[in-house]
Amino acid sequence: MRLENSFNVPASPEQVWDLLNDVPRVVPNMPGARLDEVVDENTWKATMAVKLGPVALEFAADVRREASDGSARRTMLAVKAREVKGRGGATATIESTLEPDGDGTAVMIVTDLHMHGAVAQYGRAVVPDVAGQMVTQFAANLAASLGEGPGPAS
Amino acid sequence: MKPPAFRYLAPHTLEEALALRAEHAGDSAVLAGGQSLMPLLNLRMAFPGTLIDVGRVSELAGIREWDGGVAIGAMTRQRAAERSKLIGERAPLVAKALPSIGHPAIRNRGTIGGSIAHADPAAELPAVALALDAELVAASSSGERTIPASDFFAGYLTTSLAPDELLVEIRLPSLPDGHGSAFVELARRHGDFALVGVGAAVALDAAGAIADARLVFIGVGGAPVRAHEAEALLRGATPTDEVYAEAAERARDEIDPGSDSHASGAYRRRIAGVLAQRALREATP
Amino acid sequence: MSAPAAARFVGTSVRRVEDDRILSGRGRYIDDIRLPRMLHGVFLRSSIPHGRLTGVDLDAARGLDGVVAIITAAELEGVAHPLSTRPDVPDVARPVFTVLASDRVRHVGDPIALILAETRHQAEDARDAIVVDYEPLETVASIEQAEDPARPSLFDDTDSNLLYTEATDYGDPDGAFAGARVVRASFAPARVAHVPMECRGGVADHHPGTGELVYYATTQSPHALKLGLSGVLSQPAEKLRVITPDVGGAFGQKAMLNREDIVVCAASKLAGRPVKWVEDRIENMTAATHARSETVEIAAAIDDDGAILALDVNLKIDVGAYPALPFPPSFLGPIVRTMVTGPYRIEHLRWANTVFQTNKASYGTYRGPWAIESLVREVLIDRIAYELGLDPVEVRRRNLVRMDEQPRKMATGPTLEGVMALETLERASELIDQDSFRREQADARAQGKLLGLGFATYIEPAPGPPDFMSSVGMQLPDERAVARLEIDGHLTVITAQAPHGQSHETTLAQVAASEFGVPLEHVRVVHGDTQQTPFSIIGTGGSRAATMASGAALHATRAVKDKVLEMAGNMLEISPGDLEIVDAVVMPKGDAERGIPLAQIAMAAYFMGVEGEDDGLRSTAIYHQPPGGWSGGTHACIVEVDPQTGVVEIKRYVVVEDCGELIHPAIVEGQIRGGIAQGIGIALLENALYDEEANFLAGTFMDYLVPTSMEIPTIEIEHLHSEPLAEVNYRGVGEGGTIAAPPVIVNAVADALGGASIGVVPMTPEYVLALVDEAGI
Amino acid sequence: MSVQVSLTVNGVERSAAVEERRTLADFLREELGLTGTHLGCEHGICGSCTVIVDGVSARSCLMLAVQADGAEVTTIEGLLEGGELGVLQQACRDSHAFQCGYCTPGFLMTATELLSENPNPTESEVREAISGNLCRCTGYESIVQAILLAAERGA
Repeated sequence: MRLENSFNVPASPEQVWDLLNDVPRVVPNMPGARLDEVVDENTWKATMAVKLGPVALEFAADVRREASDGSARRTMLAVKAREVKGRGGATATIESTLEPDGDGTAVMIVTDLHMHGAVAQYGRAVVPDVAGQMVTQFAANLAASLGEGPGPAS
Repeated sequence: MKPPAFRYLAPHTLEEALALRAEHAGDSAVLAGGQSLMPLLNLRMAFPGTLIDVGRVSELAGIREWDGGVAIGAMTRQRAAERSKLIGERAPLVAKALPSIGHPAIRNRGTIGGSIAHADPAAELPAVALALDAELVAASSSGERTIPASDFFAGYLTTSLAPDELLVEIRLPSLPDGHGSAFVELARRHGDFALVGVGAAVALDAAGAIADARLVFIGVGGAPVRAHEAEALLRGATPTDEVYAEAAERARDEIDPGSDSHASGAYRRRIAGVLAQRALREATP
Repeated sequence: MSAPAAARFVGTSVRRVEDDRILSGRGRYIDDIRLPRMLHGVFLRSSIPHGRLTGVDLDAARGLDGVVAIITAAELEGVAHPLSTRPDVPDVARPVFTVLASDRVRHVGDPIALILAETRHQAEDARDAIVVDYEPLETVASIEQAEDPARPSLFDDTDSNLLYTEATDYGDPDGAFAGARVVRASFAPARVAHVPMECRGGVADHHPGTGELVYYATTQSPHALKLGLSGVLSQPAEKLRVITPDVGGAFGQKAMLNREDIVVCAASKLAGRPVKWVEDRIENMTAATHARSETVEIAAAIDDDGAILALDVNLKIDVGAYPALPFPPSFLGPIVRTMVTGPYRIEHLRWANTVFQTNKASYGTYRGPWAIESLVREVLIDRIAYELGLDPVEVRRRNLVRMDEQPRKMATGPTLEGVMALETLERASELIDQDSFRREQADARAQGKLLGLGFATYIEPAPGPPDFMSSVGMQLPDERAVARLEIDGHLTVITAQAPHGQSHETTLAQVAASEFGVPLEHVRVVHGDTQQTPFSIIGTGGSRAATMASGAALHATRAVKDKVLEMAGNMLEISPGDLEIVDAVVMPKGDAERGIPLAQIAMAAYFMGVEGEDDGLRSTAIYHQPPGGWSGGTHACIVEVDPQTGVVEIKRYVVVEDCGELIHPAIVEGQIRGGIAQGIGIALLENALYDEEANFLAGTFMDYLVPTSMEIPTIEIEHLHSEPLAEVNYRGVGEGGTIAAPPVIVNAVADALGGASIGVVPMTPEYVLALVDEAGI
Repeated sequence: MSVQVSLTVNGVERSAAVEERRTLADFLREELGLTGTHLGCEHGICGSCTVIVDGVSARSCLMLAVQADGAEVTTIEGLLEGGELGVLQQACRDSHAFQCGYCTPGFLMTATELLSENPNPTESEVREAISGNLCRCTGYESIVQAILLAAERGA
């Protein structure tokens, strides 16, 4: 499943680039996410909680930075996640690209998501919606981290 | 397919229920009729630490007149609501929608408040609440607040209820006397969640023009969608097939349905238009 | 033949023997069995479609309350041998696999471990605490992907995912196609699931002292299951007993040697305690069998009058990741091949069949396993009619083999004899009143309503003529039954059938009681216990029971009756040929005064003993397949298509069929209606859907749509009866409904849309609406 | 954790300690040995587990046993009259309503509720009423006919 999300952050591309590459700093901005361990400079362990009404999912994720191209302002993360109660899991590559946009920065995120198990069966239809909501929240959190108000999300 | 272990608490009064809700705010689920929660437990999709069964809180059930409309206690069983004369008179759209929910055995246990608080985007009652500008009364141990339906549904299975709050009453303002209503669905199979469903209400003025129109969709996104622009287009217009076709066209642009294994988003959008016209025609008094 | 008994139960809808217990909640299904010290087993299954198992961490699970043991592939080493298709099956690839996945998982639901705990809840808690690490592998999610050499082979010991290939010509298809007009069709039905209302399950009870293993199982084939378990577990056959309790439906799904059965039996051996496994619905949908996972391309060479000169058929089958043992991957294709010309005068056939493995659940035989042949043929015939501007009934009429042409060999080998296909077509056409329908259709169309009428004609081997199975390339066994006189004069009939809804306790009792001359209540039919029942590799399946089990029961009963009459003849000093049994009294014909109660003769026989085979009180009969053996008929149905939504509604459904003499009309019609309901599901609703990465998306009844009482219409049935070709003139009727319903509904929808080309079932509203658009309506 | 649950089942008062997470279906089957109630899907769609709770039908897989504390429950075993088949059961027998028998308890309890509320249903009312119960064997027609026959006989 391919998901495309974008949002604007009221900060310069340089600022946003630095933040996005600081994984321990960026993870807490993702709704429900928690950094558990810095394995090395390009590998992390994190936990991600998703709550949809009474359905609370918790993913244990291995995150690896596959590429980081400062000149193109493009990063690629690979994530392998396992739902801790056996409800399946997911692998994803997340490619983020930054572009200047007026006074701020446009962040484009393309996610190639492969789910399996129960989350694949029951979650497929709702993932785009939920992902959209999470990205909106993420954008707001990022903006707050950068000491600014949230920018418009799309 | 057996439920995971949980702590079970069964308060007998609202006060007790709210205290427990506050105490276990981080990790509790509310068991109302159980017709949505129990499958999630059996499927082990939900692992609540505590289950607060509000089934024995008798003050939560009941149907009463309210400000010209009707107020329905959250624990009122759907089957009781289906048979309520008051609801039939004051909120006929509710009466029209109720028979589409599952099957009698489901409605015997399922509750009005439970369905609304569960906020399944394919469920009928959240949409009806939205269409009728329901006021949803949320209580917590620190007091009560009223949430307009338009602020209540936040996304898939997600509402603006706080973790320590309980939905206690659904207040439905009345539409003008003599208005008509309809709930039309397309489901793959009888009793299933609809691929698309449309609730409509139409009131005419003395001259026969549309005085008030409500149009709401289910199954077209993460939450029920009210077609405000289509409603605006209808207000003041004459209820003809052409006007309804135009309103349906407008409504189709107000929704953005997704795809799943039963139908694509494009099909859902198209059917939404077809059903909207059918619902409006049927709702026309 | 002995004199007809006075009371004849055959032909009447007597009260079902099964109903007393079923209707009072006293049936005994697998989940109702509780043995002392019994453990509950729950399987941990793969959540990914394809991958290496890099780690299974059981530590946390082992420490949980109530957990007794967790069985993985390692524990089964030396206990349960690896599995593969039998070595004597020719020309198939034969990958070898372990009973529980060891190093690799190959479909969502592939079993990895069995957790044994004191309660089911505890076993599930432990399952959720097991941490499995997978290294995903590229998936094979379709026949196209299985054909792609770039995709990985599912097994290290197979070069590719192609398991079986055959290509055969019958007659001279090249000659027939040369210069002929050609009409083509292709079909890709969705995978469907059998969905018995009771899921699979078993209770294994291994006795450490005696070494005896008793396995209570939801199976259609207890002897085949015993044979399979005995081999895989090295369990001596004399110390292995399979017992089937009441079975809540099967439809072909319970005919297998399931990997789960083997694990549950092994677990009882390892744990030294009885072990119960009852599948839940998600497991049943995900990890039991699916069917109809096929694609077909078909072409007909025709002349301008619509005579079908030849067929060219290319069938590809996706059998999933593992063969559903004991059936080899090459099981199905040859039956489709043998049946595809149907009751038609088609002389030439070009045939090709390939079978592939994919990352999906196993393919299991499902009601009318070969049904794809009728689906594509009957749809193709309607397309020929549209192409030529002929009435589809007329095209069938011109091609069906008439009674006066029979017996006649099908191009593929079997003999058509006693087949009333044409008569059923004419009668169905009459009942549906095609002329007035066409007027109604035109009127409706003028008002923007779309009505359509379809027909489908089919035959089913039930059990088929004696040359049927040799044409398929298999051996069909004879059927055995035992009849035993009880000391009170009652009769026990022991059948090799393993019924699960077919009402054999009633129908075989009707046959036996009619023959024996006793009240129905004096006959008890025993089934489903390998320690008592005669051997059958099939059990209940293949629409055999009506002919074969009835024939065996009849002959066994007759042999006991002959002995009784001989004894009575000695007592009465009268020739046995002059005696009859009426209402459990043996008497000179017509002379009740001199009658001796059967009970008295039985008592004497037990005390004095009787000479003869089987000690004289019992008799085993072996029944051989008689000529004829075909059931079949024509279905006709009228549908309405909503041009705005694509929703299809069935307005009328008519069946005219011939299954010989009816033992129990209500049971026969129940089989027909039930079969049609499953066929309607296939046509309009059911889809065991995988995504493009082989994730399974239809694990619940919210996703997999079984028809309800609102989707199944009233079904009108009329029976025709051909002249009997043999003494036993009852034939099977289990599969026809499921075979004929999909094509008749496809043809009706196509007709409603002015001859649309339909190549997919289920016809979802979205699919039909696209057809409406295409038709420019 | 276990709680004590007391309820009336088929007219008999029963009491047992039961784990809080046990469904009513499992309680009836495992604790009380009333195995006539069947589990077909455990997510509320198939209807095989339907029982009557305080006069109305309910999916016993979608209820916890503790929720039924103090309730009156009727199961298929409770439809017998003096040890013999009741009117509805007889009508099912006479109409050859069922085949494998697995879905049977759910249909009987659903029909019991229907006939108590609507003693003379039309065919379409019967079809509508039983549409929440799945049967894979019969195609439903024989079940519909049986319920109509039961109504005629005054069940």
